[in-house]
Amino acid sequence: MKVARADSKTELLDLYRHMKLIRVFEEACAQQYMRGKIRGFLHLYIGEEAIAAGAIPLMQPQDYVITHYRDHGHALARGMDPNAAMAELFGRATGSSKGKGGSMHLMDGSVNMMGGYAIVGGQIPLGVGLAMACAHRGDESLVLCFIGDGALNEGEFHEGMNLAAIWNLPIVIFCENNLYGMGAPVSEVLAAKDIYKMAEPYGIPSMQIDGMDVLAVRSAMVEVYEHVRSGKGPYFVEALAYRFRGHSMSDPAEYRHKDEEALWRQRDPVPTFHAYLLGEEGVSEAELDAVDAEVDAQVEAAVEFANASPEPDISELASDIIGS
Amino acid sequence: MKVARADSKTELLDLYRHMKLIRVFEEACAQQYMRGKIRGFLHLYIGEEAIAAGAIPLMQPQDYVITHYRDHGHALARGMDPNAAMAELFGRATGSSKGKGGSMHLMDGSVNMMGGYAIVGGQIPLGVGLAMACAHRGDESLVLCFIGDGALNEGEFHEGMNLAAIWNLPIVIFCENNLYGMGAPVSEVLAAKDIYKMAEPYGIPSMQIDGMDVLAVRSAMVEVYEHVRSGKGPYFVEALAYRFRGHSMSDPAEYRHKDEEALWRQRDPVPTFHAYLLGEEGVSEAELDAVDAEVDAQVEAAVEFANASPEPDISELASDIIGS
Amino acid sequence: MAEITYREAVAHALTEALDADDRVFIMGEDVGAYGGAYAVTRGMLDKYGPTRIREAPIAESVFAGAGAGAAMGGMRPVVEFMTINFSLLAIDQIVNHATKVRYMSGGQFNAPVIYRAVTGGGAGLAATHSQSLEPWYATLPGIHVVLPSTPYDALGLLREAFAKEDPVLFSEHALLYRLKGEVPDEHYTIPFGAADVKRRGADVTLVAYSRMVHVALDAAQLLAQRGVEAEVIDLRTLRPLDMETVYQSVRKTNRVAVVEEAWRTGGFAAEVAAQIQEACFDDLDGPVARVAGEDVPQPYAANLERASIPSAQKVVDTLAEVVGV
Amino acid sequence: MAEITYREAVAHALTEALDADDRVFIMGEDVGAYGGAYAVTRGMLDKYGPTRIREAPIAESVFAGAGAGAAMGGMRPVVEFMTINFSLLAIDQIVNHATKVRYMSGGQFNAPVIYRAVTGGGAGLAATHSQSLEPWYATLPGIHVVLPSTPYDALGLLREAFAKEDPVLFSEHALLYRLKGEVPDEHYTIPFGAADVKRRGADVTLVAYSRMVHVALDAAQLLAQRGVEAEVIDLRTLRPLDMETVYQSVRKTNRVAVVEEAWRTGGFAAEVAAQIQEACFDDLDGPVARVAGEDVPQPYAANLERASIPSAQKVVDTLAEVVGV
Ligand SMILES: Cc1ncc(C[n+]2csc(CCOP(=O)(O)OP(=O)(O)O)c2C)c(N)n1
Ligand SMILES: Cc1ncc(C[n+]2csc(CCOP(=O)(O)OP(=O)(O)O)c2C)c(N)n1
Ligand SMILES: [Mg+2]
Ligand SMILES: [Mg+2]
Repeated sequence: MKVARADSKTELLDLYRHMKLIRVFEEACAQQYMRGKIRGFLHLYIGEEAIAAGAIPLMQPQDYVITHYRDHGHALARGMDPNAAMAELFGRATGSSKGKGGSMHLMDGSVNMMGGYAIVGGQIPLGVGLAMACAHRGDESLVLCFIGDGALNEGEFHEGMNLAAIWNLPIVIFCENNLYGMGAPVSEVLAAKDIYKMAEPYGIPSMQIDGMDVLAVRSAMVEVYEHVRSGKGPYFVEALAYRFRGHSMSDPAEYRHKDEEALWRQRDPVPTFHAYLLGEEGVSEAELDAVDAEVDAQVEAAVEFANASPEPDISELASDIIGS
Repeated sequence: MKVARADSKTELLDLYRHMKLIRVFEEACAQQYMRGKIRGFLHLYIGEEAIAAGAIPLMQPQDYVITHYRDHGHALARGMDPNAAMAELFGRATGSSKGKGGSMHLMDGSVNMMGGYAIVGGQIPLGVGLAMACAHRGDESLVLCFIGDGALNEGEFHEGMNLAAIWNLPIVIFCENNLYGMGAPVSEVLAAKDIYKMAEPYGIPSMQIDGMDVLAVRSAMVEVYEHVRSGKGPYFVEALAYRFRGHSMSDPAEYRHKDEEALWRQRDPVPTFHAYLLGEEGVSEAELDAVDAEVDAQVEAAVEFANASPEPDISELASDIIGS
Repeated sequence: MAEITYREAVAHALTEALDADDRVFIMGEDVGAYGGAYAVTRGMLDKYGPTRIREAPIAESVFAGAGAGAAMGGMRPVVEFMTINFSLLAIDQIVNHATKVRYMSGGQFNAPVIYRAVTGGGAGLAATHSQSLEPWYATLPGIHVVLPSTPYDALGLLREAFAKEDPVLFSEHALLYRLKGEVPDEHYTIPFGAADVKRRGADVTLVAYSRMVHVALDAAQLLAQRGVEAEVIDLRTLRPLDMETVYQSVRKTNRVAVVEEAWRTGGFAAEVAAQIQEACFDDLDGPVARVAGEDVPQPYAANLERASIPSAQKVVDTLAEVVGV
Repeated sequence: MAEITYREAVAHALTEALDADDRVFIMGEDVGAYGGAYAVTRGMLDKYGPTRIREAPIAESVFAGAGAGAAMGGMRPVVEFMTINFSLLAIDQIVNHATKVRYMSGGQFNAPVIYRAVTGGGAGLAATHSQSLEPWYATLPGIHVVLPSTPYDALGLLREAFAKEDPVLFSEHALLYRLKGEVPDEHYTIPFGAADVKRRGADVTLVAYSRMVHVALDAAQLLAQRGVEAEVIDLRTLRPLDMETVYQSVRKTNRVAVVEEAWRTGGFAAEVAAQIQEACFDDLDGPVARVAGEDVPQPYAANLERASIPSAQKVVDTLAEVVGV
């Protein structure tokens, strides 16, 4: 684990808090799905928390985050209210999108969380366009655009990398490589051996990082954002990670080896960072317990809030289609 | 100019004949377009003849050629009857597609000329599929799929390269880099500095060749076809060339420098090879004149044939849509 | 006679074709180890191996076009889009290539590829994953568009698809996979362009396809309680389209509604309605009614989603309002 | 009043917008040095520079989506597809992203991007380059679909497009660019959803849009020679759709045909016909007729191509046959 002594204890605890919030939130989602409170597809971020926690909280308010359908972690790390997020998953009027978008489309304009998009690769063109808007404003803002390894297969990845490069746009294309699309291992469907090297033909700088290590992610992203903000154009990041659950709630993930899973679970970013804080950073059990308790309460409250919220009024069916 | 002593005089004269036929055919097309005999878009291959002549005639009958809309040269080099080709451009019943396809869609099943496709990049997926059929047959056949530099921008290029690579398909993706799309110089719209290196991430071998030198093209392709036929998978070729005319007949090509044009015209593949045959290969003026005369007669006959041919019967409007 | 599910019917026809013809192969995302997003190809990878069950990258355009190209080269590919929504990424390959190559080549080439694509909403998947886009495909010359509503039809129509010499869009409804139905033990096929009368009735005609056939049948039940006997016609294929069966019914009932899950505006129900009033103008007691999906992106929330999709009650209400039944 | 061409009208509205608002930019293939495939943006690169006139790679999907993304970020992009045919490569970005983001975000976001796309056939470009795909776009919730038929309408409607807060498909017809017409010197705009009566007449109604308005007007001339006065209605926008103006006319004439260049099966004329018979059932003397593009890939040969597109004579013949005029 990369050590980042520069970070204050408060900052370190914040990183932990972000990861833990995501973990507990996702576990609650799974539970509520089993209870029939959440419908449709539910893609959990469990196992990948270090990426969102490491990359997102150090962004600026005017920056944009845009991502795929496995978006709960990104939304929470960006500051979306867990109540609004959970209510959205419940399809309630108090949801971040009034219950119209659901799990795969978490959006919150108040924190420039531009969404969750459920078409694989579909967020890339939008992200590139948001970066054009950033460049126009000239305020050093940037776009962090998450994609899965599966999106590397879509032509839009190529088109997006090319456009970002030729127009020197302030965007980070960030590949969360969790080794699988749905059931297809990356090695079976992608010719490239080294994903981060796919940026080479475009002349876009890139790096591969350890997506299970929140401090590694964070320190890499400090560098990446600096590069992009200084007007040097896009960056491509590949983070290695693992989703501990199936692709979605309906997937038992039988296509994976139990050994492989076990190996990755040993590197679970949440307990690993917990142990690190205790052992190397002099954080006390009590301090960590306090965060845990706080997060548990927050998520419990979110579930209660969602549960108590009304369904959207039927008049919402035909609103928000065309503006004035 | 690469010397290929192995080639017999007959072979050399054949290469010349191929190039010259294309040149004269294309000039006749331009003329017939001005006379209103040919409608729509007309994209001439003048300047790029060395590619078709160098790459196509040495293919096997069971191989497939598939290409973009600048397809006359490829069709003729593959052996399409100039009469049928010209009649197609005239929109006549005797055309290769009964006048239904036109200039951008020259197709001839009798010589596995699978077409001319007018959607930039659209032929790549089809070519990949044809290569799957070749692989299934197991007869060492292959696909030669031409694309323009403009098609490199489309996502389908990336998708096609990836699929060809992971399935180890017998296909040559051949980029005719004539430095421009319509009016856009490659350097302005494509991030990659070296086109042939775009194959690297896919693990596909590639080379850049001189597309103005018919012998260079030919000897490179001997090697490329051998590689592909031996089951080693796809190959990517970039040939540098120049179209001497505008993008289509309606384009005065004002976006190009006259100096640049002049420079490339000095390397005109047809007279260059003519001079080479005279000077280095001991071919006589008379032998070359004979080819010229033959080709002139052939094209003149094609124009007459097309001109004398009837329009398609109106019943053709609704035929060839769905088979039995 | 055996009772099988809609899912089994599709899988059965695929297996038969794989067994009968080594030019048949299946290509799509997660058709291999995962067994298909809707479990239709489960077990096939083990049985047929990876060149016949081709696990494709998430790259719809290239594998859809490769299906057409392989078909042009003599193969009989089945291309699976996880859902019809994702076919949008490949639609140029279908519109401008697969469906046009026969015509543009003057009949020299053809592309007998079967595109399977799950259609329909109602599963809580929100706007991007719940569309019924088959009306778009039905506008295209050069393709067959097939939407089975029962296991029997799914098996018979998919068998027929393998006999066709041109592209077929074979669109299964996400919510029908568990539907059970009888199929005969003897081999049978169902011709394209033959609508099926799923229920006889003399008072009003309901025209539908895919899952909406069942909604229409439910509506017919409700109507029967009031003594109104509805005839329910399942179009089964939108292209070719059998309007003759519809006209015969309308000439008898004089009243008709078309039920469709797709957006109302510009849906295929408009085409059916336009044709009915052209052909049966003097037979109609009232306008041709349409009961269709609301013109909204499909919402996620359960109550809104429900309101966006035609229900039996809505069919009954519309009939009362528009047709006066 | 000045007389300008349809091309000039479009260019004029673009220039005004570029001058008025620095968030406006144009992005598309060959919009720069080449001046646009149909010469609409000629000279603009020199005047506005390369960040406002963005020369895009041939990569429709990313630049269409980037237009939507930039719009979400506060810009006012104009995305030019050389022709509507190529928009198929980008249609997922339009269908699943640009038109849905307002709804899926519960009204938080919107994407005011103008997609310009040349539509129509008849120029000898064969099947892939001659399609009229606007009926597809007109089925989509969350977009405005605009098809001007005259310089006056093009200018007024494109100005209006810049005032909209959602995606607009602004589709120009390839064969209208040289059409001349008067436009007032004073600033004006034309609201969306307001059909225009291009010719008054009491005997029969012809409904059309884009180039077919001129075919309908030619047909009206032919009919007038026989003493039949046709009313010609230009829909101008398919979404929003002004049917009230159509109904009023039909209630007067009792006879109507819809003229459209797109394929007949599943075209927008079907929607218009379906709505007319729903609303005006008792006013109609005969069925709503449709005169539309033949259901074939557009052929290259001149005589076949001509036969595939509605002509004035065909309008007259269809009226005689179907409507009995
Ligand atoms: C265009 C498109 N094709 C297919 C799908 C179905 N699908 C949803 S998620 C997924 C796998 C994506 O894998 P990856 O990008 O690696 O993301 P991960 O789920 O691993 O985070 C697929 C195929 C889709 N949503 N969109
Ligand atoms: C998908 C698509 N987009 C745009 C066009 C319009 N178009 C036709 S040719 C062309 C330029 C292609 O350039 P290139 O691939 O380099 O081929 P070249 O003409 O130079 O041989 C463009 C943009 C098209 N036909 N298809
Ligand atoms: Mg993945
Ligand atoms: Mg080029």
